[in-house]
Amino acid sequence: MKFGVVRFPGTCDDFDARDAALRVDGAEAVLLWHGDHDLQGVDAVIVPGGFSYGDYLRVGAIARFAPVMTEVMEFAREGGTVLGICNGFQILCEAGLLPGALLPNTGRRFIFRQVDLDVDRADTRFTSAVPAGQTSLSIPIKHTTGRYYAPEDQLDALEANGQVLLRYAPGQNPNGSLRDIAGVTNEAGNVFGLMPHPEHAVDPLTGSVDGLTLFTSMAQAVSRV
Amino acid sequence: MKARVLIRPKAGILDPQGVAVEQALPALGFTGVSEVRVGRMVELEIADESQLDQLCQKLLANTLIEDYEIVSVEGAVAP
Amino acid sequence: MKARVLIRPKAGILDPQGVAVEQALPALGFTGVSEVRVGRMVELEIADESQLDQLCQKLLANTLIEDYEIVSVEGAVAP
Amino acid sequence: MSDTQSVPGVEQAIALGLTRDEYALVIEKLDGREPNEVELAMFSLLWSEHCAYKHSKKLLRTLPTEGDAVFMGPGENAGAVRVGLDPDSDLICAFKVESHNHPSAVEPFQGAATGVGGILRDIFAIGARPVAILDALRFGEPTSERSRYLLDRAVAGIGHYGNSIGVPTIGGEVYFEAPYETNCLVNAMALGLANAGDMIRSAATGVGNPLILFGASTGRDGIGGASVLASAELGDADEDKRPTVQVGDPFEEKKLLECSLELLEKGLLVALQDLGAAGLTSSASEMASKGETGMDIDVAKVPLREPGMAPFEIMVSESQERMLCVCTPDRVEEVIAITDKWLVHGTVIGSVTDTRAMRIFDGDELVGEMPVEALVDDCPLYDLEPVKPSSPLYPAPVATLPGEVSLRDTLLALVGSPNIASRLPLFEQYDPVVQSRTVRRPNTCDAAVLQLPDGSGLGVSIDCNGRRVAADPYRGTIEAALECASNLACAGAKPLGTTNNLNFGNPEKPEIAWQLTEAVRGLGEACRALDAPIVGGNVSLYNQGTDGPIYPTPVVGMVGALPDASKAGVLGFAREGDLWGLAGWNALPSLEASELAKLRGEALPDGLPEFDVDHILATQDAIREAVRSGALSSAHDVAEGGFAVAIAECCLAGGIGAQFLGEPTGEETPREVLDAILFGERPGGFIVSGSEEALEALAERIPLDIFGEVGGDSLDVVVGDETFSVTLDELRTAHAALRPLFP
Ligand SMILES: Nc1ncnc2c1ncn2[C@@H]1O[C@H](COP(=O)(O)OP(=O)(O)O)[C@@H](O)[C@H]1O
Ligand SMILES: [Mg+2]
Repeated sequence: MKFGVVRFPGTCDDFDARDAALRVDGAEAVLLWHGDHDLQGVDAVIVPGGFSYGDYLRVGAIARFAPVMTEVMEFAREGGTVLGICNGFQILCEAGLLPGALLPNTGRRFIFRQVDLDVDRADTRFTSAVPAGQTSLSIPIKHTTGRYYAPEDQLDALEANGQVLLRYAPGQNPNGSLRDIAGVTNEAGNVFGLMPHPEHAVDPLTGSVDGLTLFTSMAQAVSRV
Repeated sequence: MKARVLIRPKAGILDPQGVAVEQALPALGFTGVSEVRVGRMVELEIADESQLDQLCQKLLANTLIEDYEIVSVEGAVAP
Repeated sequence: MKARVLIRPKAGILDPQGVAVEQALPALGFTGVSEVRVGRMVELEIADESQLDQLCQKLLANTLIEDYEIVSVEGAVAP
Repeated sequence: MSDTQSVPGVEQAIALGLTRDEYALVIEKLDGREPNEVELAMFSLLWSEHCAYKHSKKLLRTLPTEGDAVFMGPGENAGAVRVGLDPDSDLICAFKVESHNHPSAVEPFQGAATGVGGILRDIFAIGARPVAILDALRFGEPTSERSRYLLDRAVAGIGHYGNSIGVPTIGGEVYFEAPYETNCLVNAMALGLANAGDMIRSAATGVGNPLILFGASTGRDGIGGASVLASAELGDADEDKRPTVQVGDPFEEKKLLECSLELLEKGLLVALQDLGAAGLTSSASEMASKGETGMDIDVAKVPLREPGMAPFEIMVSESQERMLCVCTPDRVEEVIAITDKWLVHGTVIGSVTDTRAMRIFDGDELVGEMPVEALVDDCPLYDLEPVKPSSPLYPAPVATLPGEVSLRDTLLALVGSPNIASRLPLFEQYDPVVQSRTVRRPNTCDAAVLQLPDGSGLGVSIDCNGRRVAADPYRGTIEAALECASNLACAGAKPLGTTNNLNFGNPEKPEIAWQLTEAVRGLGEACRALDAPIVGGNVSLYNQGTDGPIYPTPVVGMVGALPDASKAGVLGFAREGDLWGLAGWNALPSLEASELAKLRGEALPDGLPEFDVDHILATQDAIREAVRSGALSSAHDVAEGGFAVAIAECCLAGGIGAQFLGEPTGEETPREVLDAILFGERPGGFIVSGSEEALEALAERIPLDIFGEVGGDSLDVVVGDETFSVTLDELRTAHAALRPLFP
């Protein structure tokens, strides 16, 4: 199992995501340079958090045109497993790989907060390793632009298709996301984006451990194929 | 040719910045101000004017959440 | 009456967004775009038009580093 | 020298901040010639307070700078200590604190943001990867609209820069006091990690080696900033200083950081230096000075953001996010290629010479020539003329707490007072976890703790209670250093080294000179006693507005080590049924200069009560060892608001209540005594919790009184003949007092 973590100018959580992925048994993880048209044969792609291109113009708007994104889009179209975290989620939305868009938090400010996420589905390639009976994950958020938005009919469709995997626990929605959505997949279920940072929840010493299950799930899904 | 593009949150989408401006008004002694919306303005030089609309749709605005308007295109041939 | 205010970094003040966008574009397949400046636009309804300039100075623009321009005031009595 | 250069003359020199005598000295250094525009601009900046430390250098020389852990003392862009388990470890922690006070008073968002940008550049300029930021902020009372605005924008600016560049902000402090109303303080500290072998100095050596400028292009940012913005008192003419506001670009700096570290990793550089105050002038001259070389610079080669900049403007521009490096001629192509890769395009703008002179060219034309030594070393240093003020310098604070208030309401008032209320509304605007090293985030432990690759921990704390320093500059400064060490002890960390930022008023005034002298004396003594030498710092003088000087504020930043990061302490009560006690104090605390005295509007005393530093160090040793051994459930040092507030903080952080059974005396205890016990302040006190055995073991080493059990959802107090109870919810509500400041 080999994870690839994309690195844009302005990416900040690249090493964190790589090191989190490396905690999965038997996993390798490499960094993928934004300027290369090359995914180095990885089995899954992570588009990590940070401020690609300074978040200038509009979050994720510039990074989606980076050369490596051509390959990421191709990989996704062919059913490859792609995870977008925070800025990665924003980029995947801008790239059209995920539905909806991320808008400025209703509170306008950057917020760091440890939040509880309700697991809507634990039978997907991103959540299958969530232990049976565990319905909630403790994972931090840190962003200024994390309010998930899609038009009402699209939200209905997302829910009907089971594309919403994670929601902020009741009363904990930190950013005004519609229907408390914290993470959604594309229709095929192979691309997943979320605002919370699972890579910052992989070690009890530095936080919680609940984020690791996402990486483990991805590895299991890839090895099942 | 010089172009100016205005981008604003689509109607119906909450604009927290606009709300914040409205909330700050009374303390500063302003009354009778409403419907504040905060958007972006991008000014640029573009070689091929016919590409401007494309540029707006692809890059400058996200049309799911934003409307854009090309308000001034200096040096352009009149339509 | 509806007003629109355009706010941009003052001449001489760094516009990080403009610089970054302009620098990034060629490598991303956008050519022929230059001199990019990114600013803000505020649209609002204001009852007393004479307050608009004050409003810009006190709240909408940071006049230390930004210039503002009131570009359209619909419904205003012509001067 | 081309004779087309105009000579501005002495009046211009004075307008730029030089004195008549200094100007005469400049002429002497130029062999009798008056400086032209470029030269005057360069001299006036390098001979400013900010660059030359004219009024502080002699004092700074008295500070202890050597010790076992010290890898690099003051003099480079940042100092550094050895960290990690192995005493001969190759792992180095670089750290420094720096101020951006006056720029922040003018434009708080950009001022604070560029302050963070500047200190981060100092860290990676020596080859260390920045791993943490802390901020020390001072504003007027939050009842002032201006203070709320400054607070809001400064916090936003720090968050904007730190969050965007991917360096966690793991701690800091903020105080609200009226003397900061017109002169806020924004100090930022940064830490970096490096392997000793990868570090680099700024000395430009190797005659003929090219000088490469990379990063942002050069505009008219902050022209005159170092001498005007950083060294002059703020007056009503602030408006005129506006065009010099510098705008920070964390994205550019992120690329600059990665590029610099890659250049070093590949071993391509001879020297590296950031551009900070006084821009190219200061950076290039310092590099030549340290390398004992000279330098030729062609301003026509500097990439400009604005057309038509004069050579002097290019030399003094403070455009942010720029670096300067020297490499050997055969490496130029590789260096430029790497700068291109990171989109921070490098340009050769000059070269190292053996002339010992700075020679500035505009194309072929020589537009300035000055001996390096004259620029960097020959600025006159001034002796301070300290005189202890005969009458109070500061008016008594405005009372906010009426006279007759119950103990219970006094506790709640303190918990909700601006200097004690929860800082969460600030800190939650900062990313504390990026880079995945953060073991103790804000609000979990008295010191922030990072995990190092070998599993050991690095603790860091920043502190200074300016009001107490104002009451007694000598003891107040010792208290600030002890407070940092106490915070580290609660984390389980032992001090390794110290940085400091001396924020003071106008040193030419005898009473301020006295504050500064006393504070530096206290700082030196404390750091010697703690074996935590000073490895760097910054001085910010002339912090006074129309309403007088700021409280003297020698901000102390201290870094310490703990062998096992997984044993780092926590501040909150953690376990139902634990006992808790007060450790350390060997005398009753005093209300003088306390937070409660402030709320009551009491004037500052002339001097703080004495304390025994050796006893406090012994207490810290015992606490630190108990934390490291894992015996304690929690440890928290008693600071602002005293004993009762500290217990409340332990309850709040742990989300659990406690009983507080003071000896019921049965008879009436005077209220002053109760107030002093509960709310008096004194260094060296700690609230600890744990099993009975753990507390008893600790009591063998240091004074420790057990006061009750941890548990429940209220704090139940019996003291003297009084009893009262506060629920956790009441405490939480009071503690959230700053929340409305960030709507
Ligand atoms: N208060 C202080 N204590 C110890 N060292 C100091 C202090 N103030 C300044 N220094 C040292 O003086 C040198 C010059 O500082 P500064 O001009 O701030 O450097 P830079 O331009 O790199 O920011 C640095 O090595 C700094 O650590
Ligand atoms: Mg420096």
